Amino acid sequence: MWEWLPFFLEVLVGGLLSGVMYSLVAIGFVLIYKSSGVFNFAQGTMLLLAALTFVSMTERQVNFWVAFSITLVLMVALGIIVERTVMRPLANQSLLSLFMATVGLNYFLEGLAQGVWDSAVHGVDLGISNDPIFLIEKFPNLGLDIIISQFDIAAAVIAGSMILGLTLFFQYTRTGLSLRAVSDDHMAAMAVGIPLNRIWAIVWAVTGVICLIAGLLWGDRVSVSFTLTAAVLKGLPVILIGGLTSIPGAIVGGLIIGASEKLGEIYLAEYFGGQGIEHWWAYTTALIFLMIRPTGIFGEKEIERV
Amino acid sequence: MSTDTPILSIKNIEVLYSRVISALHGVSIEVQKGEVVSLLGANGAGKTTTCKAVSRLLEAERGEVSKGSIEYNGVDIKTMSPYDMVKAGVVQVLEGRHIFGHLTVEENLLTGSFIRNADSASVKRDLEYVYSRFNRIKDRRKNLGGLCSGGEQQMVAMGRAMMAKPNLILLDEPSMGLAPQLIEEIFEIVKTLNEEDGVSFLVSEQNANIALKYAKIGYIIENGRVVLKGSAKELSESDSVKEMYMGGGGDEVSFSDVKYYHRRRPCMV
Amino acid sequence: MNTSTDSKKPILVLDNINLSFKGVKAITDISFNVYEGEICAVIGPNGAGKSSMLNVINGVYIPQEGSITFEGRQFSKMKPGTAASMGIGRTFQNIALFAGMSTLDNIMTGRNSFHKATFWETALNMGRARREELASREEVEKIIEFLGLQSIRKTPVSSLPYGLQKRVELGRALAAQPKMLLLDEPMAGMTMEEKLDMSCYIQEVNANLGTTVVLIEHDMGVVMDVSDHVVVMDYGKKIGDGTPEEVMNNQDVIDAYLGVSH
Amino acid sequence: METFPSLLQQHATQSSNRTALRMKKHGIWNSYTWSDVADEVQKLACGFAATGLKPGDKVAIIGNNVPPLFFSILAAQSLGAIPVPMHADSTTAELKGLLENCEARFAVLQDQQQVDAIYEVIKELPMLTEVIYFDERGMRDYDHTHLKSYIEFEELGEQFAKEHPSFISDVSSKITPDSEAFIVYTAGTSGTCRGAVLTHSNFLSTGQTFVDQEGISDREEVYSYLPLSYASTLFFVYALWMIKGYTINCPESNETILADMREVGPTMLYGPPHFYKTIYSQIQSRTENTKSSLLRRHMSSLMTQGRTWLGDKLVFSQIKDLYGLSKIKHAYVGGDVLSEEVFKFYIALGVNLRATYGTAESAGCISVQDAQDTNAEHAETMVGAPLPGVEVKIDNKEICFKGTNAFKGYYRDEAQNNLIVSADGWIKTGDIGEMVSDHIHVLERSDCVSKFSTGADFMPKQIENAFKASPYIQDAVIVGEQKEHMVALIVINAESVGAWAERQQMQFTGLRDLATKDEVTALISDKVREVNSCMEHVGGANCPQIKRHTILHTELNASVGEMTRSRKIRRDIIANNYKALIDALYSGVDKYDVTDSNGDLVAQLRLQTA
Amino acid sequence: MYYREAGRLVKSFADDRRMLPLKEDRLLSTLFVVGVMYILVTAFASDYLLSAIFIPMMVLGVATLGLNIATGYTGQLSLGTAGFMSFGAFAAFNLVLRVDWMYIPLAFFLAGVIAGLVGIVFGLPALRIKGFYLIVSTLAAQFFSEWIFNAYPWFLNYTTSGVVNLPPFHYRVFPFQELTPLNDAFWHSSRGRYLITLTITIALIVACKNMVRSSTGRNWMAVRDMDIAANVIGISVAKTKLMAFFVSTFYCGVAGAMYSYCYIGNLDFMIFNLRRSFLVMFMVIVGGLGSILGSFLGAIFVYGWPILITRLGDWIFGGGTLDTAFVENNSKIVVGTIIIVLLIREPGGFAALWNTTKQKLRVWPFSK
Repeated sequence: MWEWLPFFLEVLVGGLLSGVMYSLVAIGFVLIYKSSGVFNFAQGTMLLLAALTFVSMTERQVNFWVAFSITLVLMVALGIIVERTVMRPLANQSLLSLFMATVGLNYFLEGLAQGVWDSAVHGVDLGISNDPIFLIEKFPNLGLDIIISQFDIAAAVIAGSMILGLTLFFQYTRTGLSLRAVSDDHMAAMAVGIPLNRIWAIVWAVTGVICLIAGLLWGDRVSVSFTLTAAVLKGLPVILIGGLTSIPGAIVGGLIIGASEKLGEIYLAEYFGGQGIEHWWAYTTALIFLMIRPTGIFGEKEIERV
Repeated sequence: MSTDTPILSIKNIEVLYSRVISALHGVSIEVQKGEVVSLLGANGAGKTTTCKAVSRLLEAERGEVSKGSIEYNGVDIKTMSPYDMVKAGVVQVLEGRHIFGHLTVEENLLTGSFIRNADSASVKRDLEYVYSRFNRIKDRRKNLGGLCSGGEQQMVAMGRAMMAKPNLILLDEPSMGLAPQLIEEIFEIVKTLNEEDGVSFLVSEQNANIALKYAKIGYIIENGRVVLKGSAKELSESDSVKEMYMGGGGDEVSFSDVKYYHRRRPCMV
Repeated sequence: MNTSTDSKKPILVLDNINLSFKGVKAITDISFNVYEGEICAVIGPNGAGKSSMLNVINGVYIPQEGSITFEGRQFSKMKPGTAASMGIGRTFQNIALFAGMSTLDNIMTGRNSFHKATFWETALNMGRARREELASREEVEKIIEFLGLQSIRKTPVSSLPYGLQKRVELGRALAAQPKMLLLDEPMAGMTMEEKLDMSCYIQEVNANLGTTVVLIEHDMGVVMDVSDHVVVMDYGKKIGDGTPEEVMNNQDVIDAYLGVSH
Repeated sequence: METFPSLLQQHATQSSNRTALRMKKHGIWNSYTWSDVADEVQKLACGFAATGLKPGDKVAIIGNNVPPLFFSILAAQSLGAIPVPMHADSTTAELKGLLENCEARFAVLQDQQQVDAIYEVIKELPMLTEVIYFDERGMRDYDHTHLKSYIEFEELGEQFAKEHPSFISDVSSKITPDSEAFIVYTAGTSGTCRGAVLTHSNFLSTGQTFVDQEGISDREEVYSYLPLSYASTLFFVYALWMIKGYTINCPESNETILADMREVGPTMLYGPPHFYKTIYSQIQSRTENTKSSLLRRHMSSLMTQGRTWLGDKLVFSQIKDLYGLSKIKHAYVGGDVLSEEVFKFYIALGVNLRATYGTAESAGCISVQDAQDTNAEHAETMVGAPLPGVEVKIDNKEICFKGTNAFKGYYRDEAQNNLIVSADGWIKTGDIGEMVSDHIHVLERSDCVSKFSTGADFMPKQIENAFKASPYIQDAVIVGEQKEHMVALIVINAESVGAWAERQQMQFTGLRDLATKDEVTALISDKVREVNSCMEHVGGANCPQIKRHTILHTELNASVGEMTRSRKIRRDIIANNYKALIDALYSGVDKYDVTDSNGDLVAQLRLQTA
Repeated sequence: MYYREAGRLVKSFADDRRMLPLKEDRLLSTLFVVGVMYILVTAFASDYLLSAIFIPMMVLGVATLGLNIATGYTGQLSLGTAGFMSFGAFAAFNLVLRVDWMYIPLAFFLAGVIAGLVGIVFGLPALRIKGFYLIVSTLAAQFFSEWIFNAYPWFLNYTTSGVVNLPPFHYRVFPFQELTPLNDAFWHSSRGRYLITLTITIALIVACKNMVRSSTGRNWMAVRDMDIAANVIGISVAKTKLMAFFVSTFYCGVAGAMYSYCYIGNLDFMIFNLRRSFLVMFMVIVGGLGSILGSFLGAIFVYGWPILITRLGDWIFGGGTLDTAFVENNSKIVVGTIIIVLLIREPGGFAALWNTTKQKLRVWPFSK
């Protein structure tokens, strides 16, 4: 009677692992939202831009690490430029305006990325083997006959260590405390001399780095093309489930969406006309979660003072 | 730098928000070193805007000083950022305290010391010093700031400002919403900080009674313009100030027998 | 405790209200009555739970324990909509006007409950929708005249000075023709002249329309002069209840709130 | 010959559906047709009759310019009673004096303010039996033994009308043109107020000649915000209204006077100099603050080159529209002299502005400028030929008149009557003037012509007007009586000088601070020198000069009597209030300390030598 | 310069609440609508102008107005506009296909109602979820629509290609059409479709204007500006939000129906994708949140810019020089930049620029 279990677990683990990738995208969102209240819709395009830049160099036989470093520098620069030219002039505007600015930024970057590079499909090879691992061979005593993608594990490890590093950085350093102060109350942070712009620039630059890594991982997995911007659409339900301001939320949200998406696709799709439910399934899952907790699992319920 | 240079000199500034809305037009204020100066006026008169013009927090609210100048220790602060101002020793304690609700009291205080890049030993010394000045918050050092009472929050906010070792504190509406006896306590601390640590204060207040009791010089601001300036004694004895701002304490004003036509001003044309 | 108001009929009875946020107590065991037609002042330091009290009365916050009886109907959970429809009007400490609208529209919004026309009637500007609009406008104009807002009728409220915004907010609350008005610091941060105006309006509404008024105020001068009944709160607890004179002489109140003789 | 009640009946029957009166209330313009007016008046008159008002009784009418006041006046007149209009802002003492003097039996009040003013003294006024108020706000706690609301009163009237349906028309028909129509108290630049008794025909026959001469039609839209307590307002707003049956428009509130005028777009306007100066100053300061060189160029060439076709289309007609002046056919200024610069500005702008001349004793109007006068030198003081039916002569420099507008005499003041009315009926106006080819040229009010100790005359008002043309100067007071030379007390206009100071990047706190600033002192000294050189230019090198001057730290105060309610200065009271300062000016010191009642320093004025 | 307002007495509340209070504005709009849009354009515009410029601009303007009702007036962010449009388009198609007596305007109206009902369903979460969290719901609507019309071929009448070419109108446009001299061919022509679009658009603008100047609109704006205060003064926030969602999606639905019937002439669920949702949102931002005029200005600009670039390119460099990719990237960069610049400089969008200009004209020559 347990014969469905191994397959279920295989799907679940696969889902969880790809969920880590969603988390990675989501963390960029959370960082920026937490520190400046900006719901950064341009995240997906930044990811595409990073991947495209990197690929365009490696395709021209530039050494992997050189290309990586140059892209890294460019993404940090982009983050700082965006902070300077878009976010700073818009400081203290309504959240809706800030969001719309990032939508505009998204459109701008899209045009730029495709104008500078091209809109063809590129491949990325990070050199990570994509061979499956048969769990039963490695850990026979677990007794689970499950196939897991090696790439997924590697990606999850990279993503996981990024997340861990970031969490530690923001929890235990002076910059981290400053960031938490900024996200608590901008005005007060400025009043005690925390250089807001520097903090924001750091956040945007870090986001740029996250975008690069996520872009490469996603690029290796699904190839680098315009569709990569859809990553942002995967990240959205993740952070909304997790709560816009919570890094742990982004991780948990990613896992939930990753798992439920895979499970839904395998087990439920046939009841819904067959295929393609993954497009809206993540959102429906998120919706169900939000109906229960309107500000996400880890999001703060604001006591509205009147 | 001669000793006569005022620590703060605001010269006829005009402030615009979003380039169009004029919030201040013609405000001039001087604070001498070691003085407590109070800035009196109703809500919306421009007190907060004046403080923010000095601390440079205006720009974060789309405001700008469009005319006039502000000098701190004789140096024009036009090009300085809020960070530079704190670094130079001017800290604003915001109206409504604005402490970091999700940080503990101690973390709140720590953020104030970042500006100095001090080593941990001296930060620790400063913390102890702040706790000695603000006894009430010592026991609550591990509490989240958001859970402190209004008076405690005000003390945290002032303590946080003290951590930056300022020369001038811009204290915006410290009495707001506090019980009368707590207000006294806060102002007593202001007095101590002023007398023993030599910190100058620009205190913006609605409560003229208390502000003039502790300040040396007072300015009255109405509709974005300084309309009266004088020593605290002069002001607290001035009829117009009594009438406009201190009536609550006086006996002449009665709220129960108010006339409609009080507000009717003489015909303009 | 309070002999002078015993004979009056309570319009609002608060019974053992307890309210906490995330386990932190905001209001502890508060009970008091508000009598019909009186002006009741609630005083106490910030954070004493005064605003929360008002929020409980009109259903913005839901207390964990206790009940609210308004005009004989008992509620353990009041909802803002119910409160409004039963005739409880409200102004806020930090002005809660609709920033994108004019003075006129803000006050018109207060008459929402008198508008029965559905959205498609308004879309077609049909008979009833049109009639209601014009009728409301007439009522609102009376309020505008009463509060002396004629010259700023069409000005966006966001560009008004603070004192006027407070007045518009009072106008919006009055537009609903409330039986009871909850005013959260209606005179905070005003010049003496504005305070006088505001207390004039409040007393006029109270006397002419018989509206019961519950107000939070810090200015003891105002409290002593205008109110019939004072409730003192501190740290979420009631520490005094009675006529202004009784309260001013209550030792607990002096110790906790007033400090040395004021 | 008509009376006010008969004219009302005429309009009510002949043009019953035409709009008689409009007032902005609740944001829209509410209209009363002539039949509405007649109905209201009927009800109110019946109310008066029911409460015992008899012909010949006096009814004090105290309030601003609102329709119920017009109705009350008409109602009183319909009964043959005499309305006595008084100023809405009068103090208790003022009102008590006037009410006692005129022996008012009824008082019609606008709101709580007037009720409060007379409530304190109502016991001391045994004659006063009924007090009626319109505005219910704030009236809840008053002892209503003497008070009735307008509505109560109208109900009484309706009741009465049922019982005595033809009572009012019977009484009205007995009123003759020579019956008393008003008692108007003189504005009193010269001290005590005196009640001039005026008849129906004083207003109506003079008014008829005025409308014939000026071509006023029955379609005029008239904007009226002035208190009805002045004879000139009664003439220009009330009497002409009753004669022609045009439409009067009243503003919503004091704060909206200018905005509401734009909405009205009046065709006819009457106002005091202060009103025109306010609009002028606003236009000037908006011009100065603009960045548009187009506007500035046109405005600066307006006075020298007049309006070009293009300038008119682009700038001037638009400015007129913004201030509601674009439809004006007749604009009148009266009560005092408008300074030349302002007067010329309106003429250049294309507003048909005419100066009028009149006193309370002459029912508000003796003469009006014609087109020829507006082009003359001193146009602002050339006030035209006497109206038909009015004769004017100059007697020992003083303007005297007689004719249809000549009043019956002061109420209960025989002594003063004998003083100013000669045996053959000439009435002294108290104003100094000359006749320039049959046109009156008003030079100065007689009691204000001053003499130096040398015996030479000088006319302070002309000099003051020269100062007032400056946008920076609100008021000026010239002193020199029995001295060798003149000194000047100057009140600066806080708003325009403040704006000027801001442009100069000056620091200042308020009027008191501005008044003692070096820069402001220099600004005003320049103006003094300019006026001095102007006087020298006109009067020769020996002409007396303003030797010393100072800027006052406050505005002149109407409530202590330094100005009349219509903002004319009362020189004697000012001379008394500022005696020490004036002495200091003559003594030659250069600082003067103003102290308050406690002896604390308020301001240190700077006394300048020109 | 243009406005002359002295002597305009407002004599009743009805006068004061007119749709266009100023006489000059009434004159100008009447002239524009009747003189230009109905007479001049109908008489002289080429087929290309009508069907590739005017019709789509109006249709997109209506969709923008729809989104503006939800986002600009009620403050509910929606990213599902194209999805809601597709519900309208499919509803109209199936109504015309399956109901014999269906007239086109009625079909459009019912399509709007059906889309509106869908809008209510996806608006339901708004009762609990606020702010950015709500975009989950509207995005779900978007993806759900893309999926459902693909997954269930019934909606496309089992067409295998996934695209139905619509003969413009299967049935009569309105009752008693045979009594008019205008035959079916006329209504199928670009001119006829233009007139239908124009008339519906104007009706929808008037209806929207009526709503926003009455209690309906005030409730929307109250909920947008401060929902707690709205609740406390007795506005049912839930009802107001759902109503706004209904009206918003009604407009989008009608726009969708007009898009397929009057503009492209076929029914294709691929058109109503997320990118189109965003395009509509750009129109709202560029035009101005909470402005009817702005909705159309935004639509004209965002839709018109690529066309303008192409045309300019053709004119300067000769026909067909600019490839579509260049034009697309260019307009992305331009529109993106414009959005950011507008948000920084003039958050009210083109509508605010227009209003400032108008205000300057009203106080001319004293405008600074």
